[in-house]
Amino acid sequence: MGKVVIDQERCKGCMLCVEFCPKGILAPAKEVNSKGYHPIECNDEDECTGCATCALMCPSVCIEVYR
Amino acid sequence: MREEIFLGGLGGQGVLLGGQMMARAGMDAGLNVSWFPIYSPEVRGGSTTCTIVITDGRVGSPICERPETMILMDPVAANTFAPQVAEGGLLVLNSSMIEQPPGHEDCETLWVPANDIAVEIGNERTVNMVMIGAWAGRTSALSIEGIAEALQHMLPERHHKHMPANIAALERGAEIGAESRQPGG
Amino acid sequence: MSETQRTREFITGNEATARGAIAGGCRYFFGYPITPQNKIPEYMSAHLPEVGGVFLQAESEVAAINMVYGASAAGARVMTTSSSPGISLMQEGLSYMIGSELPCVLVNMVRGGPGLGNIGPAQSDYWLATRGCGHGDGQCITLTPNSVQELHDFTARAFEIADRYRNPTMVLADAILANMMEPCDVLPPTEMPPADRPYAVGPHGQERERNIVNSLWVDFDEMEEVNLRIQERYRQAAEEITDWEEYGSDEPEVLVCAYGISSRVCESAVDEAGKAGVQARLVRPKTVFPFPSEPIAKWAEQAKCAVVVEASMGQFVEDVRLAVEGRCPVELVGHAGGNIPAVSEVVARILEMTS
Amino acid sequence: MTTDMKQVYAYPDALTEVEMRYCPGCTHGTAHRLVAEVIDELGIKDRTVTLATVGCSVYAYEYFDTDAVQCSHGRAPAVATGIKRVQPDTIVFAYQGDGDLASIGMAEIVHAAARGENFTVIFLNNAVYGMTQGQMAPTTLLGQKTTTSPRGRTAPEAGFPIRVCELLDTLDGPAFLAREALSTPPHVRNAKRAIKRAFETQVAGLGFSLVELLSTCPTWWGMTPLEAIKHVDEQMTKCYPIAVFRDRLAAQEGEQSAESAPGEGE
Repeated sequence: MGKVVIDQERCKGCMLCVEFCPKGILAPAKEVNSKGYHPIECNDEDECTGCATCALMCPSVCIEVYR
Repeated sequence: MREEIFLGGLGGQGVLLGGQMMARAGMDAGLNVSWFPIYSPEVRGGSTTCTIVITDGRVGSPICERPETMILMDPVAANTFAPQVAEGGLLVLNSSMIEQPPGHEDCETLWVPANDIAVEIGNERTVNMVMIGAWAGRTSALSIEGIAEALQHMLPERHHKHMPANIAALERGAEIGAESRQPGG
Repeated sequence: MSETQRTREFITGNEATARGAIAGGCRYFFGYPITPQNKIPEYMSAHLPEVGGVFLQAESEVAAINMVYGASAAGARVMTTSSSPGISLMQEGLSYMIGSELPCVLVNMVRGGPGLGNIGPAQSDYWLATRGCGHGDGQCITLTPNSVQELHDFTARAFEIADRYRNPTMVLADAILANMMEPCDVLPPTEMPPADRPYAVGPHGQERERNIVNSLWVDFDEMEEVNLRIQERYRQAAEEITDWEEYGSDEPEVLVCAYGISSRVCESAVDEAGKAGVQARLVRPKTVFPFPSEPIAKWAEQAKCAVVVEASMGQFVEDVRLAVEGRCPVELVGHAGGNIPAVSEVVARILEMTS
Repeated sequence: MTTDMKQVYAYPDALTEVEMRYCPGCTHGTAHRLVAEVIDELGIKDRTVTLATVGCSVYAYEYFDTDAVQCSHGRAPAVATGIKRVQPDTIVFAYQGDGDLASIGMAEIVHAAARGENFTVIFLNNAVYGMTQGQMAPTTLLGQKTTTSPRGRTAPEAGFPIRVCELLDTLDGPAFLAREALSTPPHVRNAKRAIKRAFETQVAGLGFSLVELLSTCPTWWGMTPLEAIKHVDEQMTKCYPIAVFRDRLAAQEGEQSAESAPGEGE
């Protein structure tokens, strides 16, 4: 059981976390943030294992992970 | 007093050290001095000159256009520089190497067989000391003792064994210089 | 500096400079060999370790000035020395130091140019020192000694000046001063008290906010603020350290201006002109940035004309003209390429101007 | 909401709160984070000086929460030398790109490495000049199009790419040299390991350490971030093989463990 907290304002929607999430539970939001990016959201929190691969790959340093 | 002295010779003849020694002796005698070298890009050989000013006033320019005294140790230096000696100035020339009297009509010339004397003394590297001794003997601008002491200060410890030969050379030169002051000398 | 412990020695300008630096508290030297100042790095390499200092021969003048930048950012009293082409290569680094408000001392033993030039004496880096020091609105505070003694004393003092105004300070001399020997009352190596440099980087624990040494200010107003601060320090320096010497007649017909080695020539020329019946007064800047405009303006008021003497083709004369402000005609005696003006030439010009 | 959970990935203490100005997917940010994590793990933040250089990472001094010096283009290794000669115990790292390090600053990096200066270089190689809008870098691949090699880099026109690690590996001075890629999770983990090794080498006083990080520039490569990391893996690593070229710390540790091993020796 894990949890990711993605800073929606800092996220630039680059998709690297989406690509490497082993559970495939990350995806861009429909809405844009104040800079015009579609920030990444977790769409199935129950599936998250807290493996932190998303944070490892995030160039914007906007993901915190709990387990 | 103000003495402007130009030394010229070949690299290896001790032109720079000789000039430094004269200036240092002037400093030790409580006078204002400067020493300024010009040498060709070759480190050894080639023309070497330096200018010394010794004065009880301000040194001002360390460069002299028409030096009152020129101590010239080889034919090239003699031909190149002797014409620049001041009117009424003094040329001290190394007669062991220089044949033709250079310079101009209105100057005095003191001939010093410096290489021959250096050979007699047994140390051919004392040519500069013979020449400088002759100038000192002639002008009495600096004492031989003062010059020798300055040399002692400037020579590295390992060369101090050559001091007796250098002092002998200074003294032999000084005798020639002093004799030349005699009427008809 | 311990004035009482001076010892009188007969040394070259280069050696006097190196020993002045150590007396001024310099403990770090970064440089690259270039004639006619090589005896300075040689002296420093031999003697800096004796006082706990560090000498490093850099791979280039570009690297040398950036090592100086780093050492200064770390709070050190640091110096580099070079000659004209090497100083050209340091321009960018100097600009960074000015922009980052860091002190350092550099010595320029100017040689004949432009280009590779030669190793003869020249004063043709006057603009490089007083207008140059890289891009942007910055200058080096510039001291102009004219004797071996002054090379020693000015270099020692340059460290304190650089610290006070947080700006590179240049000792501007030439190949003659570098190589000539004169008596010099040498200061002993100084024990440096730890300098108070709140801006320096380094270990700090939790004791202060982090320090950033930087000259990048994207915001125009911020950048202008830095510029205004730098200019305010220059204004302060003008008030506090502008220095010059005067020599000759109190009722001159001719004002003579020269700095450095040319001023030595002019001392003799003033004497000679006096003998020939023309009274002259020499004003000889010991600092050229800040520039002593006041005495020049004052004597220009009385004199019929000014003769400016420099071993360059009309650089220093511009500052004299700005100071004279049309009060009298200004004539240049200039030489270049390793030649320096002769006494006879200066005297002739003085006589010509007054006839 | 997370009171019953433990934080397993946090924002590094050694980064400030300032938001990095890099393009989406640019791995500069990844590199910054890894360096900051290493600084935190080694507990050296209060004695570290960051050297920012010229290029996209020019603002590194705003991002790293350490003392910092902004350096002129290519000269960070000389600045680092100056700092370390004054303060040998300060941890200094220079963050340089390929233009800064391998073009204009080649002399400084080679000589600092040759002297074995005890500081660390983080070398971002993305084979292009990002800040000045996509011109050719000394590390641009043959055939790679840039705004100053519009038909693709060719050797007769522009010479060959420079392999910095291999070049520095010919010198005796460096104590640690490694090349890693910021492309996939395993590579990123290795990259962090190498960065930590480089800093540990400096802390141990062993001399010059450098980590080359193969990085992306989605913007000037004309790729999505995902295409860009794939390009790193499939193309860049062919020209720039991933390797640890030198690790004197490991050699030293080997010696120590041999010395302390029971039953060894007499």
